Amino acid sequence: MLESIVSYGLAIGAVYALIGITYNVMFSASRVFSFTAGMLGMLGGVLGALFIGKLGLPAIVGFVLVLACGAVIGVVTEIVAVRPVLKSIEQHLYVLSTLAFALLVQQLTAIEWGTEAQPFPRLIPIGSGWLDQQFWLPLLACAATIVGLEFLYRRTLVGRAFLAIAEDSYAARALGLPEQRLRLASFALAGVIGALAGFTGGEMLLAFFGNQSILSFYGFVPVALGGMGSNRGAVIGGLALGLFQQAANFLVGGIFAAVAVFVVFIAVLLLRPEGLAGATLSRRV
Amino acid sequence: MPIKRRQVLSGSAAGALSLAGGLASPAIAAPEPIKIGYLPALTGPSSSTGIGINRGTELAVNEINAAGGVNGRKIELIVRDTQSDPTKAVNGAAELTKRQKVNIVWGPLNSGESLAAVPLVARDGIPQLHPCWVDSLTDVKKYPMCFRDAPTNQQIGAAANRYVVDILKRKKVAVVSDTTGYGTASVEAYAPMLKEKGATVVYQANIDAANPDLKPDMLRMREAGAEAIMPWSVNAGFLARICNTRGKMEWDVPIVGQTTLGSGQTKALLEKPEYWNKVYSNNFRNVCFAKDGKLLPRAAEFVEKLRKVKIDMGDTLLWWIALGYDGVHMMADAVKAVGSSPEQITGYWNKLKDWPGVYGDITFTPQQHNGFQDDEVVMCEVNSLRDGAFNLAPGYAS
Amino acid sequence: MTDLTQAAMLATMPRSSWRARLGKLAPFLALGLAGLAFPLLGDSYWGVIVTRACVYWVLVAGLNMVVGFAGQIAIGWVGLLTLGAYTTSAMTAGTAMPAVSPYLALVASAAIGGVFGLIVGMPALRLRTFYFAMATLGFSTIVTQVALAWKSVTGGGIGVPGPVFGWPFVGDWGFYYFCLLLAGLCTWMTANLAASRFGRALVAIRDTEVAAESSGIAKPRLLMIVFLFSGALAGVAGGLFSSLQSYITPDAFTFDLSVLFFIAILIGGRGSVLGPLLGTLLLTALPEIAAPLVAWSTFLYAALLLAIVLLVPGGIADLLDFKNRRPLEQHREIVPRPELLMQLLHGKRGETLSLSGVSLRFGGVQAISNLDLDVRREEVHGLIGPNGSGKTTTLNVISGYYAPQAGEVRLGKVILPPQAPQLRASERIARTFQTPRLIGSASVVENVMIGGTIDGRGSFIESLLTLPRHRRDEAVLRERAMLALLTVGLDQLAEVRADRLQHSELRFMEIARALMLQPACLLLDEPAAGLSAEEIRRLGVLIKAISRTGTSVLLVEHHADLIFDICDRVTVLNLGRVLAAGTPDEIRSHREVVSAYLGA
Amino acid sequence: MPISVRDPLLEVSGLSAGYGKIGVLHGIELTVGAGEAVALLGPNGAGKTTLLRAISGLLPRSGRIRFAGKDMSATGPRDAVSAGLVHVVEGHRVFTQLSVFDNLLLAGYGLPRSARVHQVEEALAFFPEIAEKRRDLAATLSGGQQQMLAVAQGLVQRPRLLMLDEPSAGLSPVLVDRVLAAAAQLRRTGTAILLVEQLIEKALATVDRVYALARGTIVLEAHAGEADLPNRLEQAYFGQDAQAPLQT
Repeated sequence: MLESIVSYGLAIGAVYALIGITYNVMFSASRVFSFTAGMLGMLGGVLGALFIGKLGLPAIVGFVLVLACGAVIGVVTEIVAVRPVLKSIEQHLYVLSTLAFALLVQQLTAIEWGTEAQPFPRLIPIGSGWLDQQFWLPLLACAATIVGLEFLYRRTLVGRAFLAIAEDSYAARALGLPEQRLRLASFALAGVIGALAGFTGGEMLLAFFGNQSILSFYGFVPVALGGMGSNRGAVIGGLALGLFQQAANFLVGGIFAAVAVFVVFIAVLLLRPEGLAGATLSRRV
Repeated sequence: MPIKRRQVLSGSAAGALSLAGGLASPAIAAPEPIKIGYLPALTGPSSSTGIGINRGTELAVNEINAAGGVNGRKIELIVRDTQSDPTKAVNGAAELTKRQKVNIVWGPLNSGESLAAVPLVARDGIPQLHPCWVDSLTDVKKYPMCFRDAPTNQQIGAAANRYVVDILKRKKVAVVSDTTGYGTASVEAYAPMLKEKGATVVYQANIDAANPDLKPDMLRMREAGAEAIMPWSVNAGFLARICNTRGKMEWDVPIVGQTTLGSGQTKALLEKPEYWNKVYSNNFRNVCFAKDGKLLPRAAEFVEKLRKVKIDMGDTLLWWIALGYDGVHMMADAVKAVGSSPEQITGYWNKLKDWPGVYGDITFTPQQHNGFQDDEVVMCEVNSLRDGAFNLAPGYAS
Repeated sequence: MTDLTQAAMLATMPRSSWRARLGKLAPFLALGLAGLAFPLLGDSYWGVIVTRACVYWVLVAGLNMVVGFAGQIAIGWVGLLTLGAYTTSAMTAGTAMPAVSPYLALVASAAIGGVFGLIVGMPALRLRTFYFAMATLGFSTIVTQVALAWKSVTGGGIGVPGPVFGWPFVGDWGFYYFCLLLAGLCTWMTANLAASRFGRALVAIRDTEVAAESSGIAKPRLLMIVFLFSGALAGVAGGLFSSLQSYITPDAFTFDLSVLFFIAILIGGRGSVLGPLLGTLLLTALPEIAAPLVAWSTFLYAALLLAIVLLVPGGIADLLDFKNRRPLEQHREIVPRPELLMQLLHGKRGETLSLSGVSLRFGGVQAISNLDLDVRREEVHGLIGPNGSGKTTTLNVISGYYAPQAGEVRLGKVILPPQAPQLRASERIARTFQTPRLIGSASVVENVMIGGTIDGRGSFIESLLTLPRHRRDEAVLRERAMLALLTVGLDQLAEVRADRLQHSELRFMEIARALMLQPACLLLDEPAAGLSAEEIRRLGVLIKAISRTGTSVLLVEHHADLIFDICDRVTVLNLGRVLAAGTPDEIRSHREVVSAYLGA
Repeated sequence: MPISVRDPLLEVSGLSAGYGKIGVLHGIELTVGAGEAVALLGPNGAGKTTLLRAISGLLPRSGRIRFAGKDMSATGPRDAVSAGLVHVVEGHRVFTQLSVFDNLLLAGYGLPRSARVHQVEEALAFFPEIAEKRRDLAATLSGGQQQMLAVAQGLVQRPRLLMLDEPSAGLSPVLVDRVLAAAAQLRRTGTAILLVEQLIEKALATVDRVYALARGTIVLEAHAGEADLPNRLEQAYFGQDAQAPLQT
């Protein structure tokens, strides 16, 4: 039982963590929480099943295509749903515009792909039990993402520019950094990470349009727990959430596991609105 | 079939085509068409049943209209897609009964929508035929004009229980479902029935189908000593996960349950084909391959017909198509025999005896509007699926 | 009243009142009459659809107060509908306790809906927008899960039959009239609310929380009342919904429904009652009319939402707002009438504001240290200093946004509690802001009326039902606001949307709003910024006149000429300390000041 | 009467800008010659910072801006930087989560990789005290060092005109001298400077020419060495003659 809690909990937790990172990457570049994070995860699964399962492309080609689609959708999100409302960010119109965009894509998926869960192809036919690909693939993706982001932020100029924009976009603009292009790039990157989450979690979650709302919510919980903008917080929060959810699943059963997660989420938010590891104080007047 | 809410299916090209709102009246003074209000779920989360039944329904309407209609009257099928949403089913039922003033309502095809629509149709005094299994959906006192041409949950469960207890001889059973209305209702009903038959329900649960990991529940079942798993759900993903988890746990236990266990969608979601072994789903004797590998004559003839008009059976189930086909014919026969007023139709059906459908023989009485026979509900071997039909499960005397 | 004010009042008030009121009422009356006459058409199919629209509107009307007025992004309100539906059905069916009349069950649903509205809403008091949206979303899923699990009461997945309402609302049309009646009632109540100080306060919280606080609006309390109200309406709507559906199962309460409610409000326009009403009608009827598109309905809702957000953020209400599309006069002049101040501010007493030993540091930065400052009655006190010298911080300590680490602030004898901006208004401390804080979509006079919120005497319920005390409040507030506008010289623009005003006009509008408090102490944060020389001169005259009515005025300003013209005393800050204090003449010749302020 | 500038590098005419509805600048006329150092003085709230922002394109504006013979009236800060017009913003806003060296690398974002490191070293050479700390996070620097870093960021692109917004704000007198000395040194290498400064005397010692800004318009223009300048400035600021710019 413990083995099952740990292997499955970590795997699903890694997917949540990746969605959490997707929220964060978009947030850092634009101060916008976007409902599209869960949508990207859902699409990662659906597109993977479409390219590899339906169209029969080789797994690696399908994988690259899925990530590319994620990037494109990220860019479209920025142009359609984020850029137009950035000017008046204090009105929180982005909540509505990204929600609308995410719903749009979800409904389109429901209509074109169907409302039934469909199989996600098995990519690497080795390993079984807790060594099964569906368990280690999300963890691998999560680790690779963290290492990749760390490399990007610490070793490349573009990555540093992302950090600069996240910290002080005004000063970054004054320095001549191409803020708009960097924001687009961030959304593309978020698209890739979100799609990666959905793709690697595909075998667990199946290719199903309904995954969007699940991932939107459970992917946001790590962000709320770990503090917005903190990728480390998202990973820890995500894995903890996965384990907690799976343990609750074993101990109290499905319906009540969902209730338990919700209660913890609300409790943490009410007691520490800035997350367990974050602190923000902004001047209002 | 394209997604359209109100679609009028009205016979051959020469036939009188009248628009749903009565905007255009027939050019020639043809006899008034028989209006059948039809409430399938053609889109939305539980639409696969609807899509299957719809093929049979359309086939029957076309066939009848091509043959000149019923007593010279064409059948006009007025379709409102309920999208598997009870709210839309209520709006749809209102349109069919109040505005279109249809002669008969056919459907809804899913229980969740029927639960909301049946009382409304009854209030408007229009005869209704539906194939939904929830027991409370026929009640001669509350809904005197509502008939069911399919088994009740009671019959479905009883058949599965009989198979598990009497034929497979398993006494410790796990009964589970997803959290939908249909699923929870089934578990509620079947667990006590199993106990009555002398079996022990060692595990009973409603599992959130959105949760991808079923291992916790399956482990608990095994620890409880279950010798058979009876899942009740129309969710292919949920059922496939049960099969997959059983396979990966290398747990040799039969799975006996809902017909969706044998659907193509469930099959597609299996990780290995052999995970479909020792899975038995409900089916109906008339549309199963007998021991000799042949269908009964009535069904065989029907399959021939389907082949002829090139209706695909590969991605759906034969009994769904048959059910749709039978439903329309039952309605047409009533009108043909007595006329199309509500009393005439109800009166005719109330005396219907051994009406020979492809799907099953139907008998109604004024006190009993559940027309399906107990012994026609059987179990089948799901891995024998071909042309939308299955082999009868092992153990039945033919 | 002087002749002048009477003339001005007569010129503006009556015309704007009855004709404007009729203009506002007309669409509601038309809809109401259409609703009453509708059964004559005899189309009972559309009867069902319109009944449904009425049921949805009962919920949306309440939700509108939360989303459209208070600006809280509650996307999971279907959860409360579910709750109401099950409460009514279970009580009528008697699954939990002896069966009761459906009417009684409906009342109970309102109560339970209200309580849960409050519970769901509570996080909004602490959480950021997006977090709250997520919390409501989570709540709606949980309710469905509980409905599934709690079989003995809810029937689990099999569900329960909905109630059938008995005499006097019998049959389909009887039920129709029942729903229509309740929908009408909700429209009336929310329209009353929208036109009350509570409605304005909600919009103020949405658009300019800071100004709302400084006007004494207590956000938590007000929001809690509104969540209670909105939850109660959702509970009633749930009860009606279950009867309309005739039978309820958890799968009837889809997220799509929540989206519909939410989008109806945004399509209608935030801060409007008519707009969301039309939005609800539109969204309920649209799938019935656009037949082939039914599978695309949620897709279309989403597309509509996106289009509205990006193209017409004001929604239908904005499109219908013909009055505010008439061009304004181009060359407007603000001519304050300081002579009206005595009348506007009669009966109030000025008080001395004093800071003693106030220190505040942010992290490593000492923003102000050991500051002593006295602003006496009938005095204009200038506060100047270079950027970052602590002027605005001082203002924020006085108005309670920051808690100083040492020292205290007193008004007269009262020690002002730190970090409680919403308590300043009751001490009669009013202020303006560096960038004008306004409700762009409300009229100028409504913006000004915000300033007098705390002087309303009627309760929330009285406003809902327009009881006499509410009407008296409104009349008094409006009259005083008109007088305030007349005083600052904006009376001609009273009914114009505030966001159409020029910058300088907004500055004067803020002063009018502050005067609504009849302030004992007035804090002005750079009121002259962005004004022309002539406007600055008039501003100066006005400020001086305000002080002469007894008010103590603290003026933070960069315009040295204004400071030296009108201040009785000036304090110069540098690096958070008092560099000098004295009369303008003393300051002008103060060597250190000149070098600090001019940097020489 | 504008002082004629030989060989103008930056020409601003009829420039107006503001924040939303608030008009801050009205019809600004200003020139900076190549290699010239100009101070922009004025009381708080006069619009000095706004003017720099408008010139560099951080704010939307109307009017004409020519820089080095090119029209820059509609370009953003990125084009300004690549043309050699660099704006060091107020309040030493460096990126505290990055190292000193990374801060400087970012300042050379548009440069080819090889030139970038070279020019960063060049900029660091101006400020030995931060060159030592090149690996440290900018958050660990003192305020004065952060200001030096901000100025150094401005130098990486080898600007033809460097706009410095109150480099002395919040610094101790020693550090102010240090920063202004760097500006003077820079000027000797031929870089033009537009300096916004509160400390008039120090500013006057650094520059050739001054403009005074009050209430969003230029109220005074003079050579740094002119007699009685502080008094005239004071008059201009305090608005004894607010309606019209001072006559000279």
